Amino acid sequence: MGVLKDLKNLILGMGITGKHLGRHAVTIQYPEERWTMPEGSRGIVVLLSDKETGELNCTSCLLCMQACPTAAIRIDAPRGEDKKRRLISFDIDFGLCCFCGLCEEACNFCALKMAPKYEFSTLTKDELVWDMKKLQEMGRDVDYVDTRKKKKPKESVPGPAAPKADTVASPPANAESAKPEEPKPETPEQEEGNG
Amino acid sequence: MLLALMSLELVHIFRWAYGLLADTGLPALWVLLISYALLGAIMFGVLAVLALFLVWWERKIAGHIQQRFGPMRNGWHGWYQTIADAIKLLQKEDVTIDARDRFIFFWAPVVCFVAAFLAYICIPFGNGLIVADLNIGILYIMAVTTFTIIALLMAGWGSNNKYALLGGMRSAAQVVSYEVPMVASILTVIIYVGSLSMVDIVASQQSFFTWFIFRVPFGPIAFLTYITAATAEANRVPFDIPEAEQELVAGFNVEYSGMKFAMFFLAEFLNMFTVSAIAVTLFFGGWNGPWLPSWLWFLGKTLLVVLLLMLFRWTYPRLRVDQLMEFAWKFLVPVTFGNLILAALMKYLGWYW
Amino acid sequence: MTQQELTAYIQSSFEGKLTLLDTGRAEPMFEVRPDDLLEVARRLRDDLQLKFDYLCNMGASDTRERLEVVYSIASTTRRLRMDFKLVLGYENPAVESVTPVWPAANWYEREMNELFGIEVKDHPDMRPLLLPEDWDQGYPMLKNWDAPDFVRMPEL
Amino acid sequence: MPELRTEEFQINMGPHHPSTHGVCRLLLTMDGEKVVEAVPYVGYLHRAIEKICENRTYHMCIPILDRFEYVTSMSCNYVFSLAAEKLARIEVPERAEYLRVIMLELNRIASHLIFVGTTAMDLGALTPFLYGLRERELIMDLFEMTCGQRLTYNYIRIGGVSRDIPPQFVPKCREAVRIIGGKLADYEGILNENPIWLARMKGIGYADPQQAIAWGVSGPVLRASGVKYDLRRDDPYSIYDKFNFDVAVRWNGDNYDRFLVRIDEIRQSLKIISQALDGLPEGETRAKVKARFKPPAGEVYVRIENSRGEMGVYLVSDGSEKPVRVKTRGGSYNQLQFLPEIVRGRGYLIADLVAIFATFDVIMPEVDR
Repeated sequence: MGVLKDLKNLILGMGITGKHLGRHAVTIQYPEERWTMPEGSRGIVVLLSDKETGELNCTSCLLCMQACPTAAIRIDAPRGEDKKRRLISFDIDFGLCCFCGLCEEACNFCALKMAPKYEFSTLTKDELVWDMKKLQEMGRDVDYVDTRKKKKPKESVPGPAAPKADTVASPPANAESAKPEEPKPETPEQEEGNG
Repeated sequence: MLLALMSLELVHIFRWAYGLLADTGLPALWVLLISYALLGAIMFGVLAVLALFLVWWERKIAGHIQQRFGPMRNGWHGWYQTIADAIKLLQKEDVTIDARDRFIFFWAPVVCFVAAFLAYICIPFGNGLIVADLNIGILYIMAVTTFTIIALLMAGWGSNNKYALLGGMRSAAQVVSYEVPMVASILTVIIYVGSLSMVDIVASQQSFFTWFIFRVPFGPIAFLTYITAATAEANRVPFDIPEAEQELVAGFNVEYSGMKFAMFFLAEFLNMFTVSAIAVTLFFGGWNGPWLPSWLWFLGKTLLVVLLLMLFRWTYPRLRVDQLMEFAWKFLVPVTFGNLILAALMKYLGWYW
Repeated sequence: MTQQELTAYIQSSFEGKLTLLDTGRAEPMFEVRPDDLLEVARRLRDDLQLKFDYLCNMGASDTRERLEVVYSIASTTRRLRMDFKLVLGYENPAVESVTPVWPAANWYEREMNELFGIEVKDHPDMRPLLLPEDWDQGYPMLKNWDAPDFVRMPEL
Repeated sequence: MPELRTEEFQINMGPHHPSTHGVCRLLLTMDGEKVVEAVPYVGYLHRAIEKICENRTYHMCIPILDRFEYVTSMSCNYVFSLAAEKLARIEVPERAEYLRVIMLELNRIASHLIFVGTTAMDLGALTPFLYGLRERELIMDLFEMTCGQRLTYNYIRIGGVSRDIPPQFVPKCREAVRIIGGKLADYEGILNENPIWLARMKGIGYADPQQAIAWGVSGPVLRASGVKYDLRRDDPYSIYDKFNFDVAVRWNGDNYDRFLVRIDEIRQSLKIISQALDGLPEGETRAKVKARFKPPAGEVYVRIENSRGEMGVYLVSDGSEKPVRVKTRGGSYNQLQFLPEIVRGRGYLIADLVAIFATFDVIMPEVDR
């Protein structure tokens, strides 16, 4: 009667947990076996560089900075005398970044991509602010579909890009030289932004 | 090969050591004292290692039941994980609140730890492997295992914390009310053995079919009621309300940390082993078994019963306090007493083998 | 009954009390005067045709010119949904508590009181809900609220 | 011998306590083991999401609202996008609607699997939690494949969905549906007929339907008390009228029925997903929406059926690119408000209170916002 039915259910319950004893575990041992994120998953944000010339694709149009909901991207690119913006510094504060992917969608020069990488934990908070060099270096091995409209006329010789027609931002060498004098100048209006 | 296995009986080693000690010419009293001190030390060592092994084994079994690995980091499959935990707990700072009841708070874990060890004096680990074959063996064990209630009450009251007090009160009510069915189901076995001494109980179950689990009408019922009451004694899950994490945060050991907490923890696992050792001695014929040495049989059977207790823990939810009491008094006690009468009747009518 | 029938029915039965605001979308939005809020609410709930027994949402919103308290209600049996709102000025806004009609409004009113400063008359237990007990830096959800360490998004 | 004077004592369950999901504090006045009165204190997880949304553009609001209810953040994205689409009268392409329904139902199953796990864990059975999470990983992999994240998806956008599904999504989704359908038998085997589980759950925490409606309770908690009120049927949105599924209703409103209703809902969601997968049309996945989205002035209150009841957004816009007011409403808010009504004066023990709190499936981000 009731007791036997209860006993049966109790033993049935133990049977179910018991039969899992023999089954293989579903968890992986993290440092030894790593979880490979599928393609297109939103890991850390990296700056992509042109495959041939190795320069940054970023044309400092500041669209990603405006699209970021948590003001994590801080770009310093004042207008040069020839009315074009020269990229001086491009910082992403991964302490603020919420990995939403809006910056990647806002950028139509495929200069910015969320790589399927997830190991970037640091000991201190301000190590989470990555500057341009580190972003570019992390973005080296990330392959991407180059959807930019080719500005250069179709002359056969790849050679050094024609200076005038190339609207790609100034090569990083220039950014290097500008960097040492005034490290990471914070323009006033961003100062108030990073709350 | 068989002969080699047979000779693995440990009792000869103890007799040889005792003989060695005897002819060193010390007076008899001294010899007795030293031998019992040595035996105590060995027992403490064996049981401490056993407790550490049980903790590790429970975490591995729980892991594999839940389809994960359990401790893997320290050593192959984490074998010295519990030793690492013990050392960590040893050197952890012993945080104590100053509003505690100093004396009771300090002695609660000691009482709990000692109570867990006292029961092993008359548990037969193997053929002749028994510290002291008291002729009131099982009665002594029942008396000693109720010490844990005092320890839990002391811990509950001593930590001056509402959650701990609730845990302490609950454990007192639970262990007292499960003592009655446990003793009653043990009595059904004692009727047939006729003596309380554990060695006689094991002796009466020589052949395979004379195990009490197979004496059909009352044997299995006695075993089932014994196991249920025993899980309540050892505060194991369906009845682990004294330290129900979800309700009372950590029940009676909420204010303990460091070595004091480790004592409670190890005592709980030792209680689990005691309870399954008694179950094996009473129902599964203690250390009787063909071929293998007797202590290996005892250890194997007890670990099987411990596995059963672990399966309880990782399958069943927890009973509420009043349901637990109701289950004990309204269901277990009548069943065990009915079983007792049935066993006595069958003994009187002679229908037993 | 469909939304149009609902609006027609309400306009006919609640002549002066609920005036229709045309927001040109599915659910009709009405406006009610603060002083006959309770009476309208009770009739909305008890009217056999309507039986609005379920308060979906109740909240205040500061549209820079005025303070509005919006009630969204629905009927679980009649498959109807309706909103009505209440316009209040900025100086000591007060509204009656609708908990006698819909007990669900209890916490919403407590939250509205501490975030917007709208005083709720005869509310069962008016205690701060979300903000800490010793919060004294004004009513945060108002548009003109500012605090020393409140950082706005950089205007780009 | 003077009559023994006993008095009630107060105990704090929370703010961090093993069985308050998230940070909630219940001040219990107890008479021995019996709970006389439970007063919830909330606000520990208040992040002022509504104030943040007020100075963000519409597209930025969606990742912010992901955090409004992180267990089913697909429905948070959806409810805000639906409100914005209603304001701006955007026509969402057919394929996007289907993808949205598939993602919403997968998210509901994931949320219910967590519910099964945490309820069992609160009552002491630790294993079903791990089994629940094992199934949930199947769904998390599906989400990671499509939108790149496992918890805060930011997948459903204004006008459609952010990306199309990869080719291997449909077969994997069918397989996940098959596996989860099979594994439900495991949970039922361990829990449903287990006498200890029945003793702890049956007949405890009765919620009277009328009182529940009056206190604004919605979702599985309301349907377990016999009120057949499911927004997917009663206030239809999106394309739920294309799928046939029945509303999981149970009649005696106690803990046990609240648990069973959610298991039925998992089965219904599995049915919806397989139908949606069969009828998935081709086409683009997002309507044309400008980057600086400016809806016309107006206000709208939109509500959908989330795994914890009715989730709504009251959106006010004045034509600029930032919303004027985003009032979010979650199901747990009313259920936590309703909890003291159930516990008062019924002499429940603290163990029952933990069980009732678990079957209400209250999580704190939705309450504190």
